[in-house]
Amino acid sequence: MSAFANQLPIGLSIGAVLLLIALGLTFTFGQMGVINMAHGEFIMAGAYTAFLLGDLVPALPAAFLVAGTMGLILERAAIRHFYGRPLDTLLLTWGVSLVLQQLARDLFGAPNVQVPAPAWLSGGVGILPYNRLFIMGLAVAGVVAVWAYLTRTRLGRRTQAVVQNRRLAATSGIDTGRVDMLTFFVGSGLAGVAGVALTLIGPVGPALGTYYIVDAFLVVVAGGLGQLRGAVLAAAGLGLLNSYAEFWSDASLAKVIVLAAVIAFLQVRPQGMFVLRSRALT
Amino acid sequence: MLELRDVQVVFDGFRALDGVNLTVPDGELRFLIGPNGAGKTTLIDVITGLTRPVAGSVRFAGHDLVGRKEHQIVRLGVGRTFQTSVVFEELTVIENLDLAAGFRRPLWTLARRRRGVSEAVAEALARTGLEDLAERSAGVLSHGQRQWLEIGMLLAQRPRLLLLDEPVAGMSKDERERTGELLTRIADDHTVVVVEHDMEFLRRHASTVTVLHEGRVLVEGSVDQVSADPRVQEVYLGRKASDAVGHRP
Amino acid sequence: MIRRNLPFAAVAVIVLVVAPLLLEPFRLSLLAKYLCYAIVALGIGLAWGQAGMLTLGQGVFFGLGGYSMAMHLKLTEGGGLPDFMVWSGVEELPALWVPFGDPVLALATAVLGPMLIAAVLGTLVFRQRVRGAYFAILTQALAAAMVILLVGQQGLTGGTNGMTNFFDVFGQDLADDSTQRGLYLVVASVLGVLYLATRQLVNSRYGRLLVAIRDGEDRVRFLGYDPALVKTVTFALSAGMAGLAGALFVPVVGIISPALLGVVPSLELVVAVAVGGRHALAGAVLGAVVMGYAQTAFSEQFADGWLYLQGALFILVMTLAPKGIIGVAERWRRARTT
Amino acid sequence: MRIPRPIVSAILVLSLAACGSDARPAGDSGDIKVGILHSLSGTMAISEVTVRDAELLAIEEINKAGGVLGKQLVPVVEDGASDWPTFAEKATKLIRQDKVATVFGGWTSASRKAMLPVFERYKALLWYPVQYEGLESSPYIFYTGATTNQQIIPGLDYLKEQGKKRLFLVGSDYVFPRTANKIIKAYAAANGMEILGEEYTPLGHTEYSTLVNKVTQARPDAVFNTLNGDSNVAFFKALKSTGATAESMPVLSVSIAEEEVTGIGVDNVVGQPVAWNYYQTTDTSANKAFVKAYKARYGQDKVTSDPMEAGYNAVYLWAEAVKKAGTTEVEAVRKAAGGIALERPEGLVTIDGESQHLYKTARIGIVQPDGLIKQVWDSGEPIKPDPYLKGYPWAAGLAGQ
Repeated sequence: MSAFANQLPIGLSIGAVLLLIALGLTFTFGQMGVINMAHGEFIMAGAYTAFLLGDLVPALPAAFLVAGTMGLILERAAIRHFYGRPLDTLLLTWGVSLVLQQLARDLFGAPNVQVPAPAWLSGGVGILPYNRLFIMGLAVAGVVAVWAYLTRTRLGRRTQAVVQNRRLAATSGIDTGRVDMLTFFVGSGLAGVAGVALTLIGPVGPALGTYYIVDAFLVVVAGGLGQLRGAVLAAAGLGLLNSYAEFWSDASLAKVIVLAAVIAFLQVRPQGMFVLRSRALT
Repeated sequence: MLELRDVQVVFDGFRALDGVNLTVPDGELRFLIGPNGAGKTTLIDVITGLTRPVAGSVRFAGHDLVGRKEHQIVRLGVGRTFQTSVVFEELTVIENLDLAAGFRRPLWTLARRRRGVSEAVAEALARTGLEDLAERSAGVLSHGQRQWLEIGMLLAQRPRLLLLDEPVAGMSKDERERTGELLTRIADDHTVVVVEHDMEFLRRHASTVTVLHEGRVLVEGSVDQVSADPRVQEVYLGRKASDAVGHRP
Repeated sequence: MIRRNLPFAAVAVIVLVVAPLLLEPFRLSLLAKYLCYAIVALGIGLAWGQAGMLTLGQGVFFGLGGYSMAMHLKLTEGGGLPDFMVWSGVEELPALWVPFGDPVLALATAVLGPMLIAAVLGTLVFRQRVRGAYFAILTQALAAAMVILLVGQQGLTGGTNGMTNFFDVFGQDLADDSTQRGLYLVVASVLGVLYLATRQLVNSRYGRLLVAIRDGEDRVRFLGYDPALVKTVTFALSAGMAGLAGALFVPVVGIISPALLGVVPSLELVVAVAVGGRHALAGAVLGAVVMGYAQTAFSEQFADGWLYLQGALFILVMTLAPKGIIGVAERWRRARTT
Repeated sequence: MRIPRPIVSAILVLSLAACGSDARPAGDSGDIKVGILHSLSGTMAISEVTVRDAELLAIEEINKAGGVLGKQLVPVVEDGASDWPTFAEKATKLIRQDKVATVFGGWTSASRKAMLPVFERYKALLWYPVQYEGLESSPYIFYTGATTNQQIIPGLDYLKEQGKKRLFLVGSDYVFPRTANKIIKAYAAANGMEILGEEYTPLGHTEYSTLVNKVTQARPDAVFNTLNGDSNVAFFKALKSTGATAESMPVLSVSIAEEEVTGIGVDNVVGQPVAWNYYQTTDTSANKAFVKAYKARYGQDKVTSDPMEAGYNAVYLWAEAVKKAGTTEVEAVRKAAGGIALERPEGLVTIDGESQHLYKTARIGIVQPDGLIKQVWDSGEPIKPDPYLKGYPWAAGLAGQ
């Protein structure tokens, strides 16, 4: 296959990574309007969980629980006092992310650690290695799980109700506090799962989260807040754009091009790809 | 003065306005009523540029309003209030009014500190009876006072057309009384469109009423004509119109 | 009037007279560095504290100002091409650099360049009503992209190293302590003048308008104002301040590099403003000085602790004292007087 | 808006505190203060902390052996915080406030460039312990790591000997890789080698699938890798997952030492060549002592690496120069330093008085399954440092002269 054609699956696999890291954010940012800068550190927590367990598969549910619990604690201890003040949560969670990074440095040391990739993931199909396919599969599974949760479970439907109209949901008897808690748990847990997957392709160290956080936010912004299909399309689009932009230029320029594209896109669709209509003023 | 022709608004496939025609002549006090979801607020949103119609025209004093931005429409002399009043809580009453009166001032005067009280602000203060509260911050006002402040801000803009969205909702009887008087006085020298549910308020103050239903104009006429109309009664679930619209759910 | 300006005058005397007398040159230029940050913070205080625009990309404007000044300093020191161009293999001065030989043009670019960029960006995003979190994330991404661009153009910008090794500024020897003292006085005076001007602006009708936009942008539209225009102007003003601060920073500190304008330094300044008290301009200035000082003091004692402290301080301020030091001080004063 | 009174007093207190903290006791006449300035926090801390440790070890050893000129060395450790202006600021503090006799510090080129004007301005001494891109020589800096002709060029010689003629260049986007690659391209042109591609990625970049696709499509004989830090992890993982091995796709790295191998994962780099002047396995008696002392001091699981050894050497070399000069006075020490030769863990090193760099032996090593690096090639004798590559005709014009 030509190098050019190769970039298509590569772009999709980059998109899968973006989707995986952004999936949790579509929950916490999208639903609750919480800009969680510590999202990257939840990803890091997932990666370190994989490091501690030394095995990828059991690490997936474990990381979900670990990162989810961290998210739960953060939400209960701090974020719930900040609803309606998204910019304050941004700064608050940035402080949290600093502390978590330093904590990781003190617990695990500053140098990167190694998570052995399972033997069954070596090899590949065409240009795509099994580990990339694994990540794509995980992203698809994540999307399906989230979709099923949102549309097929009672809790999920309540979550959606809160996304669409918090006040109305509250007055119709939904305990928004519990929904928020659960949402944060799931969103953070998904970050943990992403962290496990990332051990296959990237470094595992205290700075892990900082490498992915900006990209994750771009995906959510381009996709539209709280929009699952938006996140999927945005991740795929940005992944492909990144892949081809880097192919034709270089990695530095590709990053700039992706950003410019997001800004340009927001000129056309200021609320992202999909948007919830609302009559509320400001 | 204000003329809507065949205005249509669609939200995600739902026809919020389905070909509304409405003419409000100069100097009139017009009431808009209708059950929930009839499209009353949407109609005001269309006039003020908050919502863009998919078809139809909105003309005001010779200007086509469709496609203009909100602040441009305000500058043409169309002002509005909102269902839930929005005043700036961190500013004082007088600062709120001054801000509303300000858009006609030359830009560079913005950089100066406010000194004294301009004529428009003083007039708005007097009309709304908020003189005593002038230096208080808007955040401490009661619900009724906020509504008056909002109407005052509207007056300070010196608009030619006022659009009031449920100005007496949630007010006590006394407050409603005062608002009604205020409204009557305003209507003396302005064109006013009021969205309102309160039938008693309607009877006392309305001259002409337009009934909206499912995005269309159902009936138009005097209060008595309208409440006697069988279609209106039917719309309000077969009950007498006066009962149905007398209380908000 | 006199009473109102008394605290300002007192601080001015301390900063302009007492500090230069008491502090040794090394500490004085450290203070000058903090005051540069304070100028950026003042802009953030205006844009964020007053108008509600959380800009996480102030570093970009700071950097543009800094690079403009650095280019000028590099060109005036004589000896042909700037050093980094020599080792990057650039043989001829790039055309982009030529105007920066002129001090007036360089300074104008340092201030007007950021304003122009902010105006263009502001027009684009505010007109489309991109705001709040979206705006914050976009400006943050802008900072990230800017760093990548600067690093990638090594022959033009010095790459990751940035530019350093300056010898004199406007004919004054930078190694000389009296030059450093002079720079300190310039920075302090600029800060003072900008503070007064911004305070005037905040107290004016324009300031009321900003608060109104912060608390209800859509409502302001229905008062006949175009919030996009007002926000763009404000954003540009804050960008201009950051640019000027960057231009002053370079001779004071002696280096400009991409790391100074990335995501983290931009955020750190926002943190400083929050710690000082975002609702008050004095809070922004105070926050920048306090955080700058705390960072220096802490890293001299125990380096590892700084991240914990910064993070913890931040969490505490946001949860317990959202109005920052100024808010706490005001509460304390009220408690005493009543 | 008013400035509340407490704020005024706070500013007053602050400014006074700023003066107060200056008052450190000047070392009594029995001590010599030396500065150690590395990043102890931030992204570079991971590498620089180990160098600091090695330098502190050297100071302890020297003190135990009676110190220098009969005085004990007292280290003043500062944090550069991975931030270049902070390096300049802390260097100023060490020189002006602590009045240290010399400073050992820096890792990145950027931090050195930021400190350089400070040391020149105050005529103080800096010992810089890391391999770098050359094209620099400051009278106030001693360079104890390799310059390009002691690492890059020997690396290329090795590849040429191995018959690798078609190269792909991969690097992080900063000064060292860009300069190194210019040298490599000039060398290739002069030696009949072919450069198939040259790619840079931003520092901290972690998505290498596109780059690896470009590399595999170009089918080079070898990759010359100047990636830095965490990017190496992502690059080698991406390369490995395409099925490439050290045999099918050799990657010569110049920024991967023993420390980094664990983080990348031994599996991903095993069998790959690296170029340095020193490995933990380097077979000298001085090295056996160094490794033993380092492990005893900092833990048996710790490894030693080239920059650590260069930092360790720097302290000894300075001490030797001071002994020779009989004073810590900077100009005297500079003059005395030239020609000093010591048997160090990497073998014999000699200070070249003219360039203030060291004569060093170049070594190519192969990453072993246990994570250590085994030497497979060396330059035979210490190479004379040539930071401007004046001795290489093909490099004419590279330095811009």
